[in-house]
Amino acid sequence: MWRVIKSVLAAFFGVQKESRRHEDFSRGRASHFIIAGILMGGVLVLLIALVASLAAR
Amino acid sequence: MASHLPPRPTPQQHQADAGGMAADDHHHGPRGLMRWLLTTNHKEIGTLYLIFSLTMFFIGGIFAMVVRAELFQPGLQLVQPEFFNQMTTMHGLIMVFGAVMPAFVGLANWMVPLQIGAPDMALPRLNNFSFWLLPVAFALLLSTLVMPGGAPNFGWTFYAPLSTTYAPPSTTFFIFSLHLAGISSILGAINIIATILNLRTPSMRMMDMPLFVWTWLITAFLLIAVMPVLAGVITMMLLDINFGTSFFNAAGGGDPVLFQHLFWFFGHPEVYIMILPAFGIVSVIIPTFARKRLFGYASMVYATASIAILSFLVWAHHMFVVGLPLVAELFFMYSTMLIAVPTGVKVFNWITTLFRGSLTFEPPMLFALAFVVLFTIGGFSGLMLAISPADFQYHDTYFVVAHFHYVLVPGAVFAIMAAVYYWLPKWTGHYPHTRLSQWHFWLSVIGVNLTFFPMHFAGLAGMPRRIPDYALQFADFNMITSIGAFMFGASQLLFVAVVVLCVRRGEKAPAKAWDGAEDLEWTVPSPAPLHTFETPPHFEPHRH
Amino acid sequence: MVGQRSDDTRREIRRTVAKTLVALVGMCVFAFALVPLYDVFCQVTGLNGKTSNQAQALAHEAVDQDRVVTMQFITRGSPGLPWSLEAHTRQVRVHPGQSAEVHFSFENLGDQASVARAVPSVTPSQASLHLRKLACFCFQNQRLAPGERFEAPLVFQLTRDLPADIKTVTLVYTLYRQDAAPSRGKGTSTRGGDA
Amino acid sequence: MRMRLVWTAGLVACSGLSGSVLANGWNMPVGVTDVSREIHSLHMTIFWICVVIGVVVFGAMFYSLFRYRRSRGAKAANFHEHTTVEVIWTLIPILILVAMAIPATATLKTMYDTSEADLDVMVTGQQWRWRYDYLGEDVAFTSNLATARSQVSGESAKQENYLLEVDEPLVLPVDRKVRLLMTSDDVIHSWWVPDLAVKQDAVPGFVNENWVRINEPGIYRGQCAELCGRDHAFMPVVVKAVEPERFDAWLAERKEAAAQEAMGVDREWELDELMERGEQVYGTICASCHQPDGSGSPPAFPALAGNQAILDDPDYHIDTVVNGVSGSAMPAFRSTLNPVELAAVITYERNAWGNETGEAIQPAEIAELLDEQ
Repeated sequence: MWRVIKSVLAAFFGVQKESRRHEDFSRGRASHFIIAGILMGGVLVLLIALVASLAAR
Repeated sequence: MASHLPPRPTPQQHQADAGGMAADDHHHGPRGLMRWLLTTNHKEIGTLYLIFSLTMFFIGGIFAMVVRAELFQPGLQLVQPEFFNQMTTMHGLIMVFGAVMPAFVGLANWMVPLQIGAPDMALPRLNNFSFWLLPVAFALLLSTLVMPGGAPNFGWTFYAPLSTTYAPPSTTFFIFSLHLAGISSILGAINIIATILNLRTPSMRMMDMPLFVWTWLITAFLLIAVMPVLAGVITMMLLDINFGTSFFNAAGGGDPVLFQHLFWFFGHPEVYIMILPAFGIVSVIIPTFARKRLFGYASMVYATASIAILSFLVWAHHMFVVGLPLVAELFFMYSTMLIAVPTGVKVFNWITTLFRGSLTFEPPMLFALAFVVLFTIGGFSGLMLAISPADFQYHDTYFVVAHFHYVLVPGAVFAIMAAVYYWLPKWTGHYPHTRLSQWHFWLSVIGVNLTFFPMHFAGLAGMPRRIPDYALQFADFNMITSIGAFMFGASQLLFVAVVVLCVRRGEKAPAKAWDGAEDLEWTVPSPAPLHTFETPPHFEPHRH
Repeated sequence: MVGQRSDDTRREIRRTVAKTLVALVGMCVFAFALVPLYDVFCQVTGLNGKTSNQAQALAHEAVDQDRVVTMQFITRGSPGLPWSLEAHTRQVRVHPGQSAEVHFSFENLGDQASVARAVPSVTPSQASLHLRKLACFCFQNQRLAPGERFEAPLVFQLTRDLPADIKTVTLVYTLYRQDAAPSRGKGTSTRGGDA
Repeated sequence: MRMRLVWTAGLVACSGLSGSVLANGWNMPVGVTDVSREIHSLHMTIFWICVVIGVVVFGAMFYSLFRYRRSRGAKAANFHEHTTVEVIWTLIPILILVAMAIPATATLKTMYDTSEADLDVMVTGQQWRWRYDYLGEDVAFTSNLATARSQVSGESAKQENYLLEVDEPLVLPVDRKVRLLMTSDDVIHSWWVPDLAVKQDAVPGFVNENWVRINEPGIYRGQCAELCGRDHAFMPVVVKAVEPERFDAWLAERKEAAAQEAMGVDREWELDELMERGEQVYGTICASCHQPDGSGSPPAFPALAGNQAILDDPDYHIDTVVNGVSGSAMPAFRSTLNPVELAAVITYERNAWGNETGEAIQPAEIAELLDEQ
């Protein structure tokens, strides 16, 4: 689980080690990554929305 | 994978096969026009797509020339404002949906099966159908030019209510043609996904795929996600126009701004649909001519995914002046700034790939390098546009026109040209004529910059976009822009000359036409025979 | 070669296509769901300054005597509708929490009966979240005979949670004809009139 | 070698050109409000950030292009990953962006603070003119393009403010906060004056707001920024900023003039008089669609010359002009033109370009109609 999250975080960040990627693609299931990606996308939206509403104060 | 099956189908297998019309039949099957009409061969369909795209590129280009001719000097000389608006609208629609997108689909048709060692696309008959939708769609769209009331005249973004309550009668045809083009894109995307996921040669894992394949896979997902939204929004327009609904009509409780939200929810990912495959092409070409593995392959894949996801979160940066609340304005400013980061990562990776390579400058490399520089300039103006307060000055001016043309012309279009030069030896068996290609490159680069660079200044000085006539202080820059545009337009004739010449004759190319090229397509003969990889090829992993 | 695919591959392809089709249908549904979602989103965030189109109950809360907010009323007509709509009061100053009543009059200046509705819009748009309309002519269409005049009240309340930085709220009513559906889409040939 | 020369020359030429061009007023104007100055400085900051990044990135790129050419005997190295470097070059842009976002947020908050305005002006976009209502002052007028059509067609020389001049500018006081409410009667327009850094969409059925406090008297010109149909290029915005005292005097004068014009309603007008006034109104309001010679551009805009439908039925003609045609491009002019102007323009249309009804429509007739209808 943590590994999936870390990989998806890396995807958002846009940087990933080759060895890690090999691991992702040999061990992970695509659906896990997609679901985690969508969830993290949601978290990102909330995070930016939070920053924006704080800044708008 | 069916690696152990014999190369020729038995009659029973043939009949049972979903893709029924096996490409092999062409030797005995229909000839001439019917052959092209009925082909299910990925290479032939790829060629059809590319020819179609080139045709549309010239038609859209002629419209752009009309626009630039009218804007050559202040005053109305050649066309009336109504026709001018039709020209800008049709130019945008045709270039986006008729030229750039089909070109990438054509390249995918040709090269994705070759790069992953597949014998054909996963759904060959569907492939034929999705291509032939396009000529129908665009014949319909072009026919609106001669309809009473004229062609669509509300800009390629077709904002309501200009495109609904106040639209010409031809709008219904425009909607129908866009529906057809959209269906074509969706079917193409499904086909590409099915091909990439299921038909890779057994020894090739996802992480071994060339970046062109990767970026197209992600693009195909984007297409499936946003094309239905486009279909939805134009259907709502259709209902508003013909059936008295009020989705976008304030009089009936609708909201014109809703149109813009829906349009850009499609439109922003659409921008990335037009640029991600270009990233893939450049990421394949640069390592070839640097004779060095792509730097940060993994990061490139992840950055592409990251851009694709973020592209759904930034749509309202096209709407900073429609009166969004402060919080929304801040949200979209921050998310837009964020998307610059993975894009930057890509540029850094390309440059680091060049670093300590062994570089040569064949025509595909020239276009790829120009892509990196000029796309980055488009990225810079994009960064400026992301600053919401400043966007109140930039919005809807020529600064924006300059920005997206830098991203799309020396961006997407140069990448397509780079790809064509790169794969022409594989398609035709001949190298493109070097001198002529260089002329084409340099004239295009100079023309493109002459056209689009002065637009930045015209926009900053206050020239709104989509106007047929302008105040005198914009005259000098418009004249330079028009000269550049004519030059760029004319130099594309050279491109046609290079391609035609290359089809007919030229220096013979070996199977591996570029010495630094690594991917699977270079293991089949040049020109690639109609049928390749009938048995899955052996693939050596870890080449990236 | 297509013909030589194993059953496994064909099944895999079919499965992939089925999955993408599901996603596709999902996105189609989502596209149309965006319309109501947008309305809900606007109601929650006050995104576009639309107000509720149903009468709301008075929020019982103490009147904030220390704050005064200027409430402005603007009325606008629209082409092709010979009606006038006038606010008897151009602006009132109210305390948040207090309810107030202002009057508007409609008049059909044309020689035919017609139906129209006053469509409201509020700026700043966030204020629409805190504007409660207890009674308003804007909830339904009005039908007026030729020359008929009609007076209608607006009873409203600005609630106390109105953000402190909002000191003026502008409520604009635009009259839109509702009976003769505009000749939209029938083409430019039907538009244009004769003068 | 040759290629490097070309590239270098190109780069120098580009930067030289941009430098000189920026110095020569081809940049975003600094403007005459505090907000416009802030926006300008944001613009210049981000511009120079881009220039610096560009120099570094393109510098590295062109160095590599020159240094590692195979023709100079370069052998390809074999590295393709370096996580630390990648993390660093991801973090640096993030930091730059955060640094940029902070001042941008501050400016945006200022721009959104429309509270405590001294004057409210409602700006209404119409195809293809602007209407200004000074709320609560009983002063309202439309502002039309003043450039002669002959300049557009090239029959006469283009003047200095070609396409950026109007018959009546929006007059605003300096040093006072003016709230601008934007809306539209038809399609979406966008009201933009670069020197004021105000650009706001005017959306039909909805109201947007923005504000401006002008620091220096002067005349500031802009244009509609959102494609709004045929004459999108021909609906300029002109703002005349004056000292507050002069503004107050102007406002009083306008109220007076409106009263004067109302007086003209009661007297009997000569045909020639009406024709003269009517030609003027027609030129600014009607000619853009129905053409200066009344030929129109069918089917969207019918011809008026020889149009029997209107010539045979004056009441129909009057009704069309006064109330517009629902769902068409023909707006109602009852609220934008006064009775004198309405009578004059209708009279003109009935007697110009070979239409010879000889009828003079009297302002009193129209006024009566408007009152009772």
